[in-house]
Amino acid sequence: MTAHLPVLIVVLPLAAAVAVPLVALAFPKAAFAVACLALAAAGVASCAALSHVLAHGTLRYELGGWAPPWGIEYVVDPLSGGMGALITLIAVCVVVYAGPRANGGSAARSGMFHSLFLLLVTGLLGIVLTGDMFNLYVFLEISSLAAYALLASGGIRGTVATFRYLIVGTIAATFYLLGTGYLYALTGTLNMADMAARLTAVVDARAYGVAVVLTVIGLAIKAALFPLHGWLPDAYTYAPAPVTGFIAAVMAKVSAYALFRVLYFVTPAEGASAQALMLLGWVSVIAVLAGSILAMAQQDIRRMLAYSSVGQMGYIVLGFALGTPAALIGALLHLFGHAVMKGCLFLVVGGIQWRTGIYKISDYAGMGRRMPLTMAAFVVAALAMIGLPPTLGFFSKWYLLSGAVEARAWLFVAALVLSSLLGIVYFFRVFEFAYLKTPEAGQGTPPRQELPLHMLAPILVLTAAVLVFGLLNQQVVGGIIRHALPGALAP
Amino acid sequence: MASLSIFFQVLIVVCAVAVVFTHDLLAAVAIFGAFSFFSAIYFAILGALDVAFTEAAVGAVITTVFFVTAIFRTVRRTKR
Amino acid sequence: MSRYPLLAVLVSLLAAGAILLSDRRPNVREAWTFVAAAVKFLLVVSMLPTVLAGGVIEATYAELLPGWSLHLRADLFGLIFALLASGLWILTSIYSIGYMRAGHYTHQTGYFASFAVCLSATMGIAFAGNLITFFLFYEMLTLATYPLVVHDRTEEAVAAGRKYLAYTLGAGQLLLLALVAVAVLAPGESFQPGGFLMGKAPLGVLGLVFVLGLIGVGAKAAIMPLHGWLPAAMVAPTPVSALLHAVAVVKAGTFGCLRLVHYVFGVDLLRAMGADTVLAVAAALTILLASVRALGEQNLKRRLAYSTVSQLSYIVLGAALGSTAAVAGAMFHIVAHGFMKITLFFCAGAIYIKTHKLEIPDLAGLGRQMPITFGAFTLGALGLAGTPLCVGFVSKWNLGMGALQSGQAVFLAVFVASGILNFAYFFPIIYTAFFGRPGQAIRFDEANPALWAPLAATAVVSLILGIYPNAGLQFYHLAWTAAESVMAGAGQALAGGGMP
Amino acid sequence: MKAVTWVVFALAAGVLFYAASDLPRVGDVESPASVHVSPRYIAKSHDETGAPNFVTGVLADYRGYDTLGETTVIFTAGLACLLILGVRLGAGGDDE
Amino acid sequence: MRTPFGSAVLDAACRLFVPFVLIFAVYVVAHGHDSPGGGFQGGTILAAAVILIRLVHGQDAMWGLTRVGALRLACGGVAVFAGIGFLSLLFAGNYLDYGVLPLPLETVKVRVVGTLGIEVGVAMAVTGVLVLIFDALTAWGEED
Amino acid sequence: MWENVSGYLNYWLAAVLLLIGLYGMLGQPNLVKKLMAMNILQVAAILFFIALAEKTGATAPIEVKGLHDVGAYVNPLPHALMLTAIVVGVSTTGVALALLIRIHRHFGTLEEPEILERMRL
Repeated sequence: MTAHLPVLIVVLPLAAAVAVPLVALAFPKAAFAVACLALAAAGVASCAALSHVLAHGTLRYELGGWAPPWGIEYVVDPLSGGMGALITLIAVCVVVYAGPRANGGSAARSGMFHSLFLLLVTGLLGIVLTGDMFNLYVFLEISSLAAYALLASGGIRGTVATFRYLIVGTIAATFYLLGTGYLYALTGTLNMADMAARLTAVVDARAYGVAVVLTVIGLAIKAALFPLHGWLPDAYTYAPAPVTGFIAAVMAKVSAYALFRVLYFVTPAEGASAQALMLLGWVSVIAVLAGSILAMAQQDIRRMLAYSSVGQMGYIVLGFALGTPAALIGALLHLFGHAVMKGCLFLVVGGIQWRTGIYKISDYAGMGRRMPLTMAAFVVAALAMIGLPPTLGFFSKWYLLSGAVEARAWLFVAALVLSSLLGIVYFFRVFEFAYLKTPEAGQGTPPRQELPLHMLAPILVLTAAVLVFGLLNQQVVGGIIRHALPGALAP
Repeated sequence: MASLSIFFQVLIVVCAVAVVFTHDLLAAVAIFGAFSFFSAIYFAILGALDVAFTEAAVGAVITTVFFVTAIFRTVRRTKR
Repeated sequence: MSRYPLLAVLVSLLAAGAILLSDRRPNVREAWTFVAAAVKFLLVVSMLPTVLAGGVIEATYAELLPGWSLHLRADLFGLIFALLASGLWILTSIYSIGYMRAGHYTHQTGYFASFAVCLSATMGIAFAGNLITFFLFYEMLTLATYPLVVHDRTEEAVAAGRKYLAYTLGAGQLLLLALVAVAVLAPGESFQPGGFLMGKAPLGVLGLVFVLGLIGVGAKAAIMPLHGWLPAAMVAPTPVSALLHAVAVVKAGTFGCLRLVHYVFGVDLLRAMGADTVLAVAAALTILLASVRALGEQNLKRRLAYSTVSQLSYIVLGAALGSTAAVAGAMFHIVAHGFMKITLFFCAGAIYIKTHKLEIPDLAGLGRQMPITFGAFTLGALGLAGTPLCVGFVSKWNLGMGALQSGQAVFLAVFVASGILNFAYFFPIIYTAFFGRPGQAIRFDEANPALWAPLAATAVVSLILGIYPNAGLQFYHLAWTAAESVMAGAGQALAGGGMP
Repeated sequence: MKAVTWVVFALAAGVLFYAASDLPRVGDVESPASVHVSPRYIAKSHDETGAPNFVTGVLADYRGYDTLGETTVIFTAGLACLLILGVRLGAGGDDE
Repeated sequence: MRTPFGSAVLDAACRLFVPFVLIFAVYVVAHGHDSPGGGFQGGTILAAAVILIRLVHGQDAMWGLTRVGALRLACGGVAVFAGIGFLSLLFAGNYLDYGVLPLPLETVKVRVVGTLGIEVGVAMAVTGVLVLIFDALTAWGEED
Repeated sequence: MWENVSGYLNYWLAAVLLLIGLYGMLGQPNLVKKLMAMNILQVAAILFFIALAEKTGATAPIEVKGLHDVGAYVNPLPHALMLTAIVVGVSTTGVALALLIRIHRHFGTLEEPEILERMRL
């Protein structure tokens, strides 16, 4: 069975996604259980695959029994296996958080919601595990379409934001597709490994440069890298809480992962991809600072977090651009860490909005007393975002910093430090309101309104993950991330 | 053959431009259907029969029907 | 035994959890504080014999970064700080309970919990075996102190909190940079007496790293011009000012400074970089300027704050002078200043609770009404000024000797001048209190015993330590042994001399 | 917005026309795409998959998984439309 | 559409036309193997037929596809496709490796059967979904 | 001269369509127009791939009895890929139209500036 794990990780949620609407029609109560079970099963499968990969080396799977490059190949290496485990972990948390009555109550609607959520997870897992450029496109579209639907399932503002996202996202996908077309024209293959081997011969072609540019722009739009982030803040702000929680946590991250895959595993190290990385480095410095500054200017906490994501994507891409082992470890650890932290933050903010209707930072007064556990989770995750020890955020920042110091990229160092300071400013503003300000005089102390258990538990799990993985970061780094580095840099 | 290709290429571009610049949306949809149809024919000329068939069925029929439906549900003319 | 440092750290952390859980029962809550304080003190004291015998108690836990684990180690120098902080926590706990109840403060649960976390962080700093462990607890201390600074929730408190965070977290980022640089230059090194960075990089690079690190710890140590947060933070309740702003937090800064200078860089390297002079001059200027600023403050707590700024730089100056006597004096001054300054702050708190007055002219005549409080205040003030038979004299003597040993007699003048300035800004207070004419007819008497007992105790201790510096916990011996170990490998042998 | 549009437009135009002349000529029999992977589809599709229509052979068998993805895409689109427009499924309206 | 374009002429044309369309669709699906066409194209044509019926007769046409039916068809189509994949897993092949299915035929023929199976699945899914999308787009004011 | 140009004509056609599509998507204020432009964009990508598949003198990739030469058939792989791409296109269009109808239901207009104006209120 181990041999089939790669495909099971993806196909189990897919099968459940097909089953859930049918189940919801027949047994409305069971649909949620099916979704949870499928995601849990996918989680177990991806963890099993990951541990197998760490013990026995990369797992390759020929879909349909056709050997690559003729057929499609799934590749579970430590990197993709780790991403798979991450996605399923957060997906399980979010689906529990969403609960059986997600999105408006009626069983059929909730069934569709869960089905689309499963499809989103399927798409992201497919992107992560595939070893084929075109298959990546197909799964990118699955995840995008599911994301459009979920993002728009909130209010009308969310719908408008989603429409804009759809337009930009389609441009991105088309750019990626064209980039793949160029690469195919140059190599005649779609398999990533095969393509990597054949690309070395054509590094000097102009078309190769264009291929890299198109692919990178496509994926950078999806990853919301400044200045291509325009779609992100509105989309994140107006979507239902579980959706934002999940999408903010992993979706842009998966695109960043794809960017990493392409630039480090497909394109040769010299030539256009090196130039693209250099350019991305400068862009990401601006992204880090601009994201933080824009976050500071926001009054709506969801927007603040959204812009903070823009900045944090800059961290990740910055690490890719530096390209030293430490910086790549930092970027990948941050990929992982930011997913957990931002997921946690958005779940908290969404939960608070669901419970109290509050989403303005200035209305957070007294929130520390009203929802002590929830706000405590927020504080921990926010401190991790700032990068204070012993949270996960600190360690990823550490690696990024040491990578930048090693590479003598002082501007990058300065950007990282400055953005931490800005992070302190915008997060402590929230803390001040939540803990130090009291709500309007005369209303008395508001009652405690802690979230229900099924929403609180995932938040606390993610909070614990921020701390535990922080303290155990060496296990993650040494056990997984070091092995995930591209060939020349791996130990 | 070359002249046939060029004829359709020109048609495709003309239709595409017309789609983008027509103010009456229903007319634009009609032109869009034509655009899909011509591109289907052009695909057939290039030997891609399956793609041509699909493009004809999807682009010229289904997508157009969807657009028409949507336009009936919304507004027919653009403001500018 | 090797678990004791970790236990000492964890005990108050656990207590913080327990305190939060017993939110509704103040007596249980405060019982937790006491139990934790007592257990912590016993744990720390029980390590004393081993360390005095020349041993080091250490243990490493989870690896945090390549080569750098969570490394806790009780060595001579660390133990001095740990003993001081844990010992004073007991007294401060008594005082806090009296103070917070008498002052009808709200949010007391959060207060005691934060306090406990602060103590954990302080223990962690004292026992940190390497830079990453140090940094971890250092940032933890910053965060745990923030709720205490903003405890009053007033505009002023919030503004002070912001200022505090801006200084300490900002400096923390620079310290982080220094850490990253050290990690790149000498991966995985633990603190070593005499330092470990010599020859790892060109002097210029090391100098930059030193400056970054110094700013990092210097902000907490309130070296001018990084001292701005300390007077502002005086809006916190007085026990906070007493233990944290006079002992734990700022001492963590100076402690870090000593660690950085003598356990990471080493005196020789410092001299090679020429950083010792720079540091010494900065410290000397801070001593003098802060004393002058103190003269100008009319608020008692703020005057004490500037006095703290000035006194802390004694320690930094001692570290910079880099002779055995100076380093021993600096280390002993951590203890000495701790006892004296906490006495003074306790007094200020007692006065405030009783009279709600902190402006110095308003204190007129109070000395006769509150003799214990002002008697203790006088003892503390005399000690800070360096009067013989007070504990301040012991450290100052050593520091002065150290200045002579390292051939920089000019700094002896600084110490003398500062002593005079100390008299200058303390004498008016004492004079006003005892001989001033009360402005109004209301008579005050001594505050309740929970307030005056601790301050009397610390005053007495500071007197005893002034006469027998080795009494009780052998602080003086610890300081000398630690200083000798630090200076053992130094190029120019400067050992010897000093007080008997 | 307008400025952004024109910048994107100019960049895309430049990039595309810049590269086009460097690609294999349309119809080139020796282009990488013609000689690397695809010959097997043409030569063996009938024998290996039983499909004389090579496109079907590739679509449904060699790259059948892409087609599963494609089907999933359209399935996703269907559900998405239902969710977005809040369409009730049953003829009687409420399916609670 | 609540307001179908119903008229006698249209109705008759529809009755005449639709059966042929259906047969053509089945042909397209079945013959995808050796001529252009396949599940997707066939499904599209089927959907076009159903949509035609919807246009002429309105939502409550006697014959045609209900919404729930369309949803079931869509789910069922994907399920058929994915299920064939799981079947091949069950018989010790890789996912979607039709060759291993236990049919009394030579391997290539088994593959043909498998391919046909998934074409049918695709056709079902496409029909169902396109009808669903059409219904969604035309559902006047039914939103909750 | 003609020989030089004709070899790349299809790429240029694709590029022109891409640009028209991009212009329509980013520059047109009407949402329906944007979607039509999106479809044009997708046709551009499809055309590009189909052009890649082309071989001079080759026939459609359906086996003709007795003709087994690889060079005799155009490359079937891009065709298969583009079938998928077309499906993706129609799916995206469907979802986008659903969004658009919902937007119209609320705002009563499909002009982007007007919608943004009303959202600001």
